[in-house]
Amino acid sequence: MHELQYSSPTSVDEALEMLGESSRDPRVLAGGTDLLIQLRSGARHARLLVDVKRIPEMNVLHADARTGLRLGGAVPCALVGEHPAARELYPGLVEAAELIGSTQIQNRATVAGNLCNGSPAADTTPALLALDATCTIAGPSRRREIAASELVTAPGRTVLAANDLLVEIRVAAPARGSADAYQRLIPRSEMDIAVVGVGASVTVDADGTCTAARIALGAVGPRAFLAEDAAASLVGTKVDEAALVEAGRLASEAAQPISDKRGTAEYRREVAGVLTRRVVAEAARRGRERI
Amino acid sequence: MSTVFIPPALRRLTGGAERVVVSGATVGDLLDAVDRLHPGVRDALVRDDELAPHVAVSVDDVVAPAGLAEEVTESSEVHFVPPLGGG
Amino acid sequence: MSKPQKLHLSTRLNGEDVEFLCEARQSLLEVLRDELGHTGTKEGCATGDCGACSVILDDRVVCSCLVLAAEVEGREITTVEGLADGDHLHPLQRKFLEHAALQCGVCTPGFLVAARALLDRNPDPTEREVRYHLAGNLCRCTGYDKIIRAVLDAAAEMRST
Amino acid sequence: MSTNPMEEAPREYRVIGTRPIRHDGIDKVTGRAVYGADVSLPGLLHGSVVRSPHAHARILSIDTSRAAALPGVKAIVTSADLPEVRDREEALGEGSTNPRHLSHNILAHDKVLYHGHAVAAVAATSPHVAAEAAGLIQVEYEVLPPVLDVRAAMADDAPILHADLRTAGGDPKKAGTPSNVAMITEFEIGDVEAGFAAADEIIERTFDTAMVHQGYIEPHNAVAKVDPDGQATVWCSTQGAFDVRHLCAEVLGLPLSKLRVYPAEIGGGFGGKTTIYLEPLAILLARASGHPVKLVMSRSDVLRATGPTSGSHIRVKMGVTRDGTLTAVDASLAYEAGAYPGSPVRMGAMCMASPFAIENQRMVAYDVCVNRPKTAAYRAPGATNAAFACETIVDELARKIGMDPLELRRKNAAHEGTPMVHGPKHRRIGCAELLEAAQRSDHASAPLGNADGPRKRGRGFATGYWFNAGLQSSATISINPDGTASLVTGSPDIGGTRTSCAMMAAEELGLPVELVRPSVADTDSIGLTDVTGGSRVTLATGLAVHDAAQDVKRQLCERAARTWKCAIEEVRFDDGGVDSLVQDGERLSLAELAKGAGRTGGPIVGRATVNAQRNVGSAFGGMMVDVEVDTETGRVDVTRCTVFQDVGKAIHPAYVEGQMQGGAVQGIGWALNEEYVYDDEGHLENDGFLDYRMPVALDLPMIEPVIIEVANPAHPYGVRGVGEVSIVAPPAAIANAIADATGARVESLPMSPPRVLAALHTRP
Repeated sequence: MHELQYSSPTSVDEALEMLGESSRDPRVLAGGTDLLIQLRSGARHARLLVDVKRIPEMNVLHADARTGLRLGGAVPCALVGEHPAARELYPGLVEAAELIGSTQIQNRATVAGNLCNGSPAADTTPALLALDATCTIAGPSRRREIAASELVTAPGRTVLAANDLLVEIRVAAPARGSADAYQRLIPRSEMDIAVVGVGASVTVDADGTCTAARIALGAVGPRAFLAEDAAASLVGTKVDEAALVEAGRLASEAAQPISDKRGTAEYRREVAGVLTRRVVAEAARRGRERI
Repeated sequence: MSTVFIPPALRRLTGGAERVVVSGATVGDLLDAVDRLHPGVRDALVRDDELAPHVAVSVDDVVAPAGLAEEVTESSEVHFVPPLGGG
Repeated sequence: MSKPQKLHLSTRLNGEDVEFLCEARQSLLEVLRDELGHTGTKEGCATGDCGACSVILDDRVVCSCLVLAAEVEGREITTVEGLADGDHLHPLQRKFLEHAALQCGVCTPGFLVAARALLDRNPDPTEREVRYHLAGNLCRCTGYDKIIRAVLDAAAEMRST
Repeated sequence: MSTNPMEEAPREYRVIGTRPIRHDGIDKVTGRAVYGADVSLPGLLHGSVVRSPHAHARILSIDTSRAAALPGVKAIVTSADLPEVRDREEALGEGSTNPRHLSHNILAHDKVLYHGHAVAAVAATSPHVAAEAAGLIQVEYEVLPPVLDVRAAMADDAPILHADLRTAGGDPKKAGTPSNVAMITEFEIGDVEAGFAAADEIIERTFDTAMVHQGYIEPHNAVAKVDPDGQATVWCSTQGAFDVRHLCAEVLGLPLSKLRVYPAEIGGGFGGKTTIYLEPLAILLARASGHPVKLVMSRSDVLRATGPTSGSHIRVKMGVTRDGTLTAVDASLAYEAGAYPGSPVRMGAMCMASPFAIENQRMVAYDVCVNRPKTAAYRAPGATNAAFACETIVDELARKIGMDPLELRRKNAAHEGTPMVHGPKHRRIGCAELLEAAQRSDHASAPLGNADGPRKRGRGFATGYWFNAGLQSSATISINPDGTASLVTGSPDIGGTRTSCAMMAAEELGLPVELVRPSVADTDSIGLTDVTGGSRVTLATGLAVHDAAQDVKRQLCERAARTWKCAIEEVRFDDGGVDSLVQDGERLSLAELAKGAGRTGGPIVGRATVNAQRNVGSAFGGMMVDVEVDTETGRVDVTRCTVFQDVGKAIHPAYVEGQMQGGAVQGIGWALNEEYVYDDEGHLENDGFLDYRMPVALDLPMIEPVIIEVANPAHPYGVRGVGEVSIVAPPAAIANAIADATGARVESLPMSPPRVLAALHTRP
């Protein structure tokens, strides 16, 4: 690794100031589980690491059924999984957070970092997209909110400027009859990168009819994205077998996978449909329990 | 008399014979005897008066540590085989 | 060439206060091994995929290859060297020996540390929970069978005493 | 000649067959054990190796000037610093090696032959400075087209790796033509055409297996220091310190006496640490810098540039009669050697059908160079690829004639006297006993049950054969004045062999095993000992220990006789002491004799050396496995697994089980997910543990071991050796289970989800 400097600001403003020193080639260090590997391999460069883990505001983790979820940018995945209200309200997001790497990695890696790293295969990203999460971005002059679905633009690239900081992720409280789920296909049972990942949020009414749905696909395009036709096809159905098959078919159609070391395009397209069926069915099952 | 089995690749030197029955006290003696009957067999298996590095000899189903010097009995069966290694 | 910036850090390592100098680019693993002489923690991959370098940071198991030494100011680190109480082995260490749960032994420190972190949080794990929580620790010798048995047996013994 | 062990009363053992705690255990659970990367010396420098970014390229120039100018850089070496060595096969290390190939693999000379091929090395004051310096070494390449696949490499118009390589055993008409095929070897017994003519059912299929790595957790490392008089000392992670000494001497042109090699604790090897990579570089850098130098590979280096085992392309044709007699097998096997010749293809051919008594067999083996790393041994080298092909065809033939596959195997089981394809006959083996144990097992009769929805369950079984090795070993036992014993061998201990050896010494000497202190010595401190490999340590080093203990006992008897002033025939060693045969009740314990040794002739030291070739006992292994296949995604889960192995005699049953379980899981990884993935230009795309997918704990059930003990008559305790054969059966067993579950035959390894799903789509 090249020479580095390290700083650990204790406020967002202090962090932003450091991130503004472009001559020092600064970069945000949260969990570090992607960044340190990238710095060592030369895939990314930095001369100043701004460790945001000592900023109280970025360690906020709050969830309740009225106000929803506030998830600070430095909160490790393990804490999300251990948070009773988060588990209860956002089982799909928790499933995704608990799939990232090992226990060791989950104790460091953050949901925000998973998003900002911009991997097409990031597990929590489809889960966040399915929940229509928003990101609070602090920049040099002001704070702004953007949809999680708009943060990543291409593999490894985001809309964030060098001196922007993702302070917090927010998710609305789930509506009545609404629930989420996430599944991925990996060849092993742990310690792997999604070959396909699918997150879904499904809302059903009292007689089991779907009133709203969001389906997000990971690892089958240059970035995670919403499969809007597949989601729309569910609305008005009872989320029965025929509806699941149709949603799966449309998800496969929406997938734009490539062939790489982790799977062929053909395989990914097919499995995107399979997982969509399974994930939607699970989200709908959970939704029905919330009527 | 001992039986020397000829590896398939060398059977072109023995007119297709799969085995040659000869007598001798050691593997080297047997090989010399085979070579007198079928010239070229010895050269294919021996380098600098030792078995070539890619050749081992099995005498009565045991890979023989002494190579050409290995003693044989009246009824020995001799095979030339690849040397074995393990992991 | 300018001299690399040296950071001065204080931490608690296996219950002892320690201070050390390091470069910002040095990982906790490098500092433990090269600067502090604690070579019990092993490097298997340096990418967080094998768990051989597992240490407990405050109360959580992490890969020390993915932690910068600079990050540990004021924190508490437990390594394999800190598991035994003097000559008195930790039950996990004893059960690893009794069950022959190690062969080459190079993954063993990471497994012991990760298993200790698991049992600290969950004293009565199921076999599946043990396998899940140790999925970040690769062992190539044992096929995991004896390791899982040793952890379950240590947990049972620790619960009964 | 050999006697039938089944007819002999089994010897009663006091120590053998028990499960004492390993002598190195406390050091390993407390972090005190010293592995190669833990070695530190005053003034130590750290090295880094420059590696080729190309799979096949000519080196036009190497410019080290910028690196040399970096503060902290103390030495740089390139192939210009290596002497020219002989270009012909030599009996070197475990098998035969071409010293020139070995040298060129350590540092590329004119050409790089794989992605990651070492080109230069640098030593500096810290690992970070060394890495920076390595990045400053500029190498100019002329990139050449790579050839990555055995079939492509055998084509007439294939790019040629070695302009001077000619096919040994090939068509004499092509003897002058360069080729990537280093060797063709034919084996034949019986009359294959007649065998097929007698068959009622014949199946012929082709199989492909991917290149896989041993995957030891500890990367290769080496620390070297060179004294001003040129005496070099090396600490490294190796399966054979004497092989390191021999290979380094050959590559560096040094006499053996100028090299001393200390085997550090070794963090796994599985065959991959039987050759050298870093050791000569550390010596050269230490010599050039005047400081000790440490080199440690990254995981990427390990995967790119150390020896995995061969990927392969195998065609097998087998015939069976309606009543279940296997009549013929005809196979061709082409294995990737990697960048330099020397794949285990011949051993693959020799093992392929060895679990079976088949009269008519023909195999042709092709050793093929490709632009991938030079392969090294991996647990029963060559056998797993071959068994995957043969054992799945046997399964399919059984189903075709409506016979239980296990029963077909038992009916055709190899036994003592069955000839193998290369000619020699099996000696006493436990193949039939193993199959009978499998038939009797709980697992065989347990119901499979049904899985949910798209998941299907199946059960499969396969066997595997491995020769095992004998080779040379040395041991000394010093009796200490307090009546304890110090046991020294030269076998690096990976799986607990220090303790198995101590158990054999304790058994013979009548000592508690805790009072025998075993250690593994460096090359100056014990007689030559070949590698820890070929499943040979408990067999061969164990034999040396056994013999050294006899030497000790003989000396103890002499001392007793001297003490009692009687003839040596009038005393007898028994259970830890010497009894007088003439004076009733007169006895001197080992401790008493040890204490008085100074007065009866000096210290008591037993020693023995062996070449254990005649003592080898071959091994059979088997796996029964239940799987669940997700028929919509192709994912396969192993849900139950029982492993069977004829071990001869289990000295330390827990360690034997450990070898069986560990090998089984390596085989499961090979079966399901492990593979080298190259892009079209020959860059290794998965050079880390994230994407080189070895099994994790959650992937597996418990692995139930069933130990079968058919004593090896050529060993004093009946030992066969247990390290390797356990890896052979799993891929075939799993393929058979997948077929049982789904009807689909997967003909390529790994049987990863995309491959399984594709097979499901094309099943008949």
